[in-house]
Amino acid sequence: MKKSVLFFVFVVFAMVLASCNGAAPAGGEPEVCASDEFGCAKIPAGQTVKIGMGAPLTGDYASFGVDISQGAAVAVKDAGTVEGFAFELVAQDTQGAPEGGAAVANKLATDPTVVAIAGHIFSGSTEAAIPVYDKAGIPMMSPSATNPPLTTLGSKVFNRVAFTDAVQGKFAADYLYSKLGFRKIAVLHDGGAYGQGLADVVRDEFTKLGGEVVGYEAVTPGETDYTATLSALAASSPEAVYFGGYVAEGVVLTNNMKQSGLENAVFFGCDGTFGTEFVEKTGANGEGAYAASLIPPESAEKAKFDADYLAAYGVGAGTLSPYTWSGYDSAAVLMAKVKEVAVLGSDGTLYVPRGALVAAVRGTQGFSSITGDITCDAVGECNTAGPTFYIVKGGDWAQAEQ
Amino acid sequence: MKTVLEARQVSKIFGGLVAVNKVDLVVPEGAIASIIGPNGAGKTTLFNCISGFYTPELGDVLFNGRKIQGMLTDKVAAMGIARTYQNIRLFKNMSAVENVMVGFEPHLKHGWMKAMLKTPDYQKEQKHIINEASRLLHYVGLAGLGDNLALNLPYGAQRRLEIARALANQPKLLLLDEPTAGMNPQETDAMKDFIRHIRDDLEITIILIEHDMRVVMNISDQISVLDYGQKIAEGNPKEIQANPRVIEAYLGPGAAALSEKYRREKTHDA
Amino acid sequence: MMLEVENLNVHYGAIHALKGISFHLEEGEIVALIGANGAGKSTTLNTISRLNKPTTGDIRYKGESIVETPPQDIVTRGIVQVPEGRRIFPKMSVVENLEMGAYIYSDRQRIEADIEMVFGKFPRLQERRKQLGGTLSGGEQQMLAIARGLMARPQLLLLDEPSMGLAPIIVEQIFDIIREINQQGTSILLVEQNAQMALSIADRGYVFETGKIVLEGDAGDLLEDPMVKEAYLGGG
Amino acid sequence: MEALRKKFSLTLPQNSIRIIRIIAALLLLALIIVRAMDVAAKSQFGADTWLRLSVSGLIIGGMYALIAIGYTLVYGILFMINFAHGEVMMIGTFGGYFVFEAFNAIQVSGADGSQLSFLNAYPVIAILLAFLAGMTIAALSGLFLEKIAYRPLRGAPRLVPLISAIGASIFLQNAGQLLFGPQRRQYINPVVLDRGIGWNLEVAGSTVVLTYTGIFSLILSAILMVGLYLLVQRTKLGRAMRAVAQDKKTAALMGINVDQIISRTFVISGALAGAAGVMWGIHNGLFNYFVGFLPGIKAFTAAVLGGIGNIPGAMLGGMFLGIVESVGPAVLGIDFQLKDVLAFTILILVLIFRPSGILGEALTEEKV
Amino acid sequence: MNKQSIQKSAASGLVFGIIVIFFALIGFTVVFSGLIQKALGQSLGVGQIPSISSFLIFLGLLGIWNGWRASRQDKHETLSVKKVLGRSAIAGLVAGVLVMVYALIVGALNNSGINLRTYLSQLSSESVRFFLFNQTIVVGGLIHVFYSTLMAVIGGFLAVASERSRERVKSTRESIQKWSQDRWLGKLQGNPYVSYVLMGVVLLLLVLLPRTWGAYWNYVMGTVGIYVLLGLGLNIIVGLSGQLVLGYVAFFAIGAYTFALTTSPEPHNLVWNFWIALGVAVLAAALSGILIGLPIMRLRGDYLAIVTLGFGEIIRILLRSDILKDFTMGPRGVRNIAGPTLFGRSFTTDVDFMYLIILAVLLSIFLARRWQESSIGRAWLAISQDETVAQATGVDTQKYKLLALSLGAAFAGLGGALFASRNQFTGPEDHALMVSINVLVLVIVGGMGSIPGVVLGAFALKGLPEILRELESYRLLVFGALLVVMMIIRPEGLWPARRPKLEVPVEQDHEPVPLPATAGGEK
Repeated sequence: MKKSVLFFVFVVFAMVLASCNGAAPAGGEPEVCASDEFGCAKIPAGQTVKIGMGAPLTGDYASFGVDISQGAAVAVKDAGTVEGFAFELVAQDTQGAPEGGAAVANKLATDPTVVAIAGHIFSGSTEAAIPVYDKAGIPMMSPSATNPPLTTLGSKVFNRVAFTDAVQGKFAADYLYSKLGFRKIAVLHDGGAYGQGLADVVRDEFTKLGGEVVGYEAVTPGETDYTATLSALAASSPEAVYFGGYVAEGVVLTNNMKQSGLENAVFFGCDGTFGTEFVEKTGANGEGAYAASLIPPESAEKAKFDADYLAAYGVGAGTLSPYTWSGYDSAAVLMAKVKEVAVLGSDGTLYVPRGALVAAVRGTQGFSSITGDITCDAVGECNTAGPTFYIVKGGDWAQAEQ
Repeated sequence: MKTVLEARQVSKIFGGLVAVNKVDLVVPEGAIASIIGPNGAGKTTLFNCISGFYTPELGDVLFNGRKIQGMLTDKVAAMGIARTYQNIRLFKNMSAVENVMVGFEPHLKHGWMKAMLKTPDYQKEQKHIINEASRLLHYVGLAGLGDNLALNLPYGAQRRLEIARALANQPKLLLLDEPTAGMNPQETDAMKDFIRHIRDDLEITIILIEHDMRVVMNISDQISVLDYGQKIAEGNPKEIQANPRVIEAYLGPGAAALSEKYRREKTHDA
Repeated sequence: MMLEVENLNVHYGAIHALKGISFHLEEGEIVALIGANGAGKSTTLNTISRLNKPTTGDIRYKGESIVETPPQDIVTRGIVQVPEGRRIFPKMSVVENLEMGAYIYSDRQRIEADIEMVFGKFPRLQERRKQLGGTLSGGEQQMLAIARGLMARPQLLLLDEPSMGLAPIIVEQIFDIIREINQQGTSILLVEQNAQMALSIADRGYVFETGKIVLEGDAGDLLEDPMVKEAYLGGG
Repeated sequence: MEALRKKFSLTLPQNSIRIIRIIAALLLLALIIVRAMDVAAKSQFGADTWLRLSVSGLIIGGMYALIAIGYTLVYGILFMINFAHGEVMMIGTFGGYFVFEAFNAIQVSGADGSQLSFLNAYPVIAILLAFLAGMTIAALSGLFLEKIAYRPLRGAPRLVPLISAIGASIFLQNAGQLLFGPQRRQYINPVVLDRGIGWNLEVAGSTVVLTYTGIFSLILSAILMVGLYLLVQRTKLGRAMRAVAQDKKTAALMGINVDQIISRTFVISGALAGAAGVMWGIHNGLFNYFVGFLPGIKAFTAAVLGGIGNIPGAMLGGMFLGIVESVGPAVLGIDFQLKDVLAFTILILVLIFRPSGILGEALTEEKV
Repeated sequence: MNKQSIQKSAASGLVFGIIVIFFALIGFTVVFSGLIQKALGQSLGVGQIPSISSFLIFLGLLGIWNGWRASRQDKHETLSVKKVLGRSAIAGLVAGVLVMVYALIVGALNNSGINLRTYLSQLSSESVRFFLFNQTIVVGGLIHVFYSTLMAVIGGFLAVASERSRERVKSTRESIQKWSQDRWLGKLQGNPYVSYVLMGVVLLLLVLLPRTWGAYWNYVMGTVGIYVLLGLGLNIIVGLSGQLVLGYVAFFAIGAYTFALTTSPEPHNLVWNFWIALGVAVLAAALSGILIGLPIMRLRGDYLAIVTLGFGEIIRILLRSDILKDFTMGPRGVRNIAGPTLFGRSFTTDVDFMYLIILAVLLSIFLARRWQESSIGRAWLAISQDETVAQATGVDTQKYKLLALSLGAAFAGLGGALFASRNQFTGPEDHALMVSINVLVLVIVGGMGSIPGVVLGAFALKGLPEILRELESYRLLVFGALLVVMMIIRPEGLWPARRPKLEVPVEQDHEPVPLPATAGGEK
């Protein structure tokens, strides 16, 4: 009996505590808020304008989340202020899973000072989050969610700077067939939504072009020895191995190819395997490997960012994941758009009309940043230009013949 | 007299070691039959063959004329063979009365659906077994201790609770494995009387493994002696006590004589 | 004075298992602790071996307190317990079991000699020296347990229920051996339920009841004591 | 008391279950053989591929075996699954890594007067020290793990230490991430152990490379396993460990310091996991704080497969699992993606027919 | 002061020194100081290093604890100021010197321009300077020694003070307890209506709260609710019937996927009614429980654990595999999963869904209690405590174990279906091994076999990490540590199960008492 009393008290207490999340109403709203579809985000004086991000900060894919959020944090530093209000990046941990994505989305959507989301990272987590932001009217700009159907869900708020797997896969298949003249390739992926999506497109497109896909396999991410899988592929002697997945597995595959009878096949990666980490960790084995990227070779912006990033975090941009620059860009676009639509109210509160922001982000045209000009189309694909292909030459990435 | 249990040429082998070697055993209805023998002679293994823990490699075990070897122990229990254990094995974290209630399990009619719906006949049955379990506790002398966890009961009470649980099976044959182990002479005497009482009162046939010769010789109708897995003698207490093979292999000169010997030595030393 | 136990109290959680017991043992004696199951006899032995920690009270061995001594050092000092239920290592051979008994020593030659010595005492064990402990019969296991205890060269041997579960004829052999060990100079503290046997070979005895010593005295006197007779010797 | 009887019983008698089981096993075996013969008939893979697959399986199997021994040792003595054992291996991997990094940074002049890193000038010393460091630090972490997370739980119900171990595993993983960062690092091997080079064998018209790192790992794990076996069987410490595993109370009565022996068991199992970790790094190169998770689960599986608590069983289980993972999918002609499915299926089948693993003692009813 | 006492104090100092160094290495010093600063109401920008004063508070707390621990070496002795002074000073000094040595090394390396972050990712130049209080390394190190000693001594004094007032605290507590017992608690406890009133209040809150506390808490509490469902199911399997199942997620996945595939337009375009699909999902999970259970009935303990873990992994790998891609959508997962509808109206807002989950939880608690308290629950418990004996006592163990598996699986199926429906998406990564482990942990943390324990455990396990979100990337570290600590201080769980009182008195004239009701001593 005594225990059950305690129990009820606990339940009640927990719930009451949880419900203490009221927001105070404010006066002095500008007119635009009343007419806006989603109303305004109100940021009281002294607070910051928050850019949210759902990213895997712990768990197996933590390096992606940490890296992209750090890239975005640099953007926040660079962005300056809007009407005297500072920006703040709120990166929440999704562990890369859909469940975490939905939790974070709900958490961020409840915070009235979160105006936009530079994310999420990974398609599953993003997909779970989109309905939540759709309801709340918070625009998203994902640096790395590349699964093609995400933009076909009819969401108003979802946009991405990453190009879709469909676009990249088509270009890659074409490059393999026409440019490099391969007729027999093997296709590998890491069993994830991103990798498998790419691999499927490449397989289908390559076959369509008249080539032969002699092997199609998946590897288990996180392992460090794929010689068995590769040895089996080697039996059908492909000229190239296309891999859809991330750099960690890409490195292992490239290294293992030399011991598995695939020493003469070319490793052809994707934007997930691009980055300095690949070159560093494959060494001589990586020579001649291909990858795709949305990053233009060199630019003043990129050089500045790389320096800033190195200074702030002690590791080079692109070492933790290939999406550092996208992380910067997605946050930068969003903050630029916030600056466009935000209105300072008469009461000193900053008002950000949410509907207008959603429209402004979708309407981005020619925003110039590290990854080039960002122009969003009607469904939110903000990078429809094809990828740039790179090849490892002399221990560094060099632009391949286009 | 009707035979309740019959073992024919039962053998049990553990990886080369013949633990029970072609043992025959016939127990008539209403008897108290004891199995004695040195440690490791195969007594408990024979018990395990009867109660279904082991399937004998050779031979048959018949209960009321039906072959029971190879049957799962719960089916054996449902047929009417209940047992206790040498080292007490109760459901330690359940209350005493619940331990007994588990014993009614083979005779319950109502399943999980009725339990979920709490149908009247389910409730009636539950009420009935609670009452019966309390009555059984009372019967073995544990009245009022039913809500204690089994592990909190004193040693002697645990032995009795084990018997109560076995009786809840409503057995026709009760196998008791060293029921007086670890008891002092008073308790042993009480247990001896109780065993006889169960037999007379509930008309249950009893097979007993026991080391205490005072108990065995006092209450047994029939004694079988095992040594190295083989039955070396069988008969009533008098015959057994006089059997030279038994004395040589098992009984020895007897405790009183031994005690006398040591005392003589002691006085001699002194 | 070999062993003095003074006002020993032991608790298991909420249970007060030993309620201030005191007794002693002179060098060369056999002292029997008798009483019903659960009276606290085994607890006493385990507390001397320091498997339990007493709440209060003192245990002195050759005049020195050993209450704070860790169990392995108790063995080193010469107090060796042969536990209840034999508890030999079932997956070790007879010889390995004996070697475990001599764990505290590292002088190989002496250990070999000791093994031969106990084999002399227990010829049955020598026959089965390669056999795994778990496959021995009950009587053989008890012999092995005692032999293993001897391997530690005890000055004080604590025997916990050596007759338990053994055939009467084996019990006789075991008690013969106990006597022999004692005559060769080892003091013995004997815990037994078989009060008659225990008191027969003991010099003195203590009677335990629910954690207390209710009676003590010369073994012969106890055997004749009407209360003991009634409670532990079964009247007749 | 009325006797109420159950009228129906769906359960089959024991004998028929046994027969069904045997028939099922035979059918399954036949299926596997037919399938394998089918694959072989198509001769998709040449002898070179088979050799590559088996070597890769043996190497990984050796590492699994080393880690599995750690699970088995601890299980044998405390009857608990040391869920954090994979993390102990991770710590070992880092230990070896830092030694290589440090030696790589030190420059010495070589025999011909050229500047060399210490790592390449004295590779044997560097490798020895890397293993020493990896094993020591892993052993220490095993020791602390036992002291902090398990010792206070001696005597608690069986699942409690398991949860504590899970907690410790989560803690160590995240501590690893926070300390060393989430990025993958790469072992800088001495040139003699370059991951790309090895003996070249000509098999069926193509070259099969037996990498030095792989052969080195395989030999080293074999040596360590033999060493451990001798330790457990022949030495006093080994005897004490077995005694404690069989009966703690009696072991204490023999004058064995039980706590100390348990600690040492954790030290030994930690050291083996540490060695496996360093090997992992040397052979596979890449690792981060998460490196212990998958091998941990696999090795646990291997330990159970061989019969948990049984040291030769752990070795056998580890090797077996490694081989199944790399050769199995090829034999059956299924996707390599499903190699874990295959591994677990085999585990399940083995346990259905031998409920206590390949070498585990037959699970007879405990003496009743 | 004797040698032993000095040793113990030094050991305490050593431990705390190591803790401080560890905190510094993982960057916890910075983060926790930041939290303190925020708790004190001062703002702190992202990436900004907190103030030195908050760091001092953080160090101070650790130092005081160190001194406290070092002082109280033996439960039974009474402390004196003299004793305490020596002990705590030694402990503080040892810890301080250790930290100083660390600070000197790190500081010197940092000053020499080596980028420590290459190897230790949290040791940025700022954080090292912060650790040295923005002083030079020598001064910073000395401050550490001095401060650590000072705080430890304070901790020692606090220990004395608390001991001296312990008696008073105890008597006050007792009198308050007595008073409340006499005055109202006692009366309330006797009152049968109290529980009804409380029940009413809880129900009222359950009705009101989802409306008021917003989408985020609806989401978090919804997850907690789903984990309560999972916990109830696993509690039947592990807590009651004693089968250690580590692959519980398999049933969760089967429920979720069955529901998803039958309601989603892709890939099969079976857009079934929500409720039918829900029922099918539950049935499918229950059936899978039986199918998985049948071949492994003979396995026990850890063998069962690993086999079921294998089942879980097999299911997950198959779900994401290429061969089943056309059937399950592979790694991409199933999207556009239906929400609940009733009479043609759809109820998909977070509030509606919260109500649905609350209903499901209440229903499940009700059912689980029914089973647990029935003869079925008794049979399960008997099996969990001694399977061999239970069977020999006539319990059909195979039947009951299968029943437990399938009922437990049914709860998981329900949870999975609700989970998929709420997220409108489910993918293979939702069904990883960690789910099984989390559910097992919540069952044991709550208290095995206890239904309120499951509820508490779910709050602790799924609620706590959300609350710990403030700790950012440290939350799982803290969570892991809490799990260990919890098991050490409360191994029986937060709310251990109790056995019901059942025995009914028997009329004395019924049977003679054949045995004297004596008890042969105690254990």
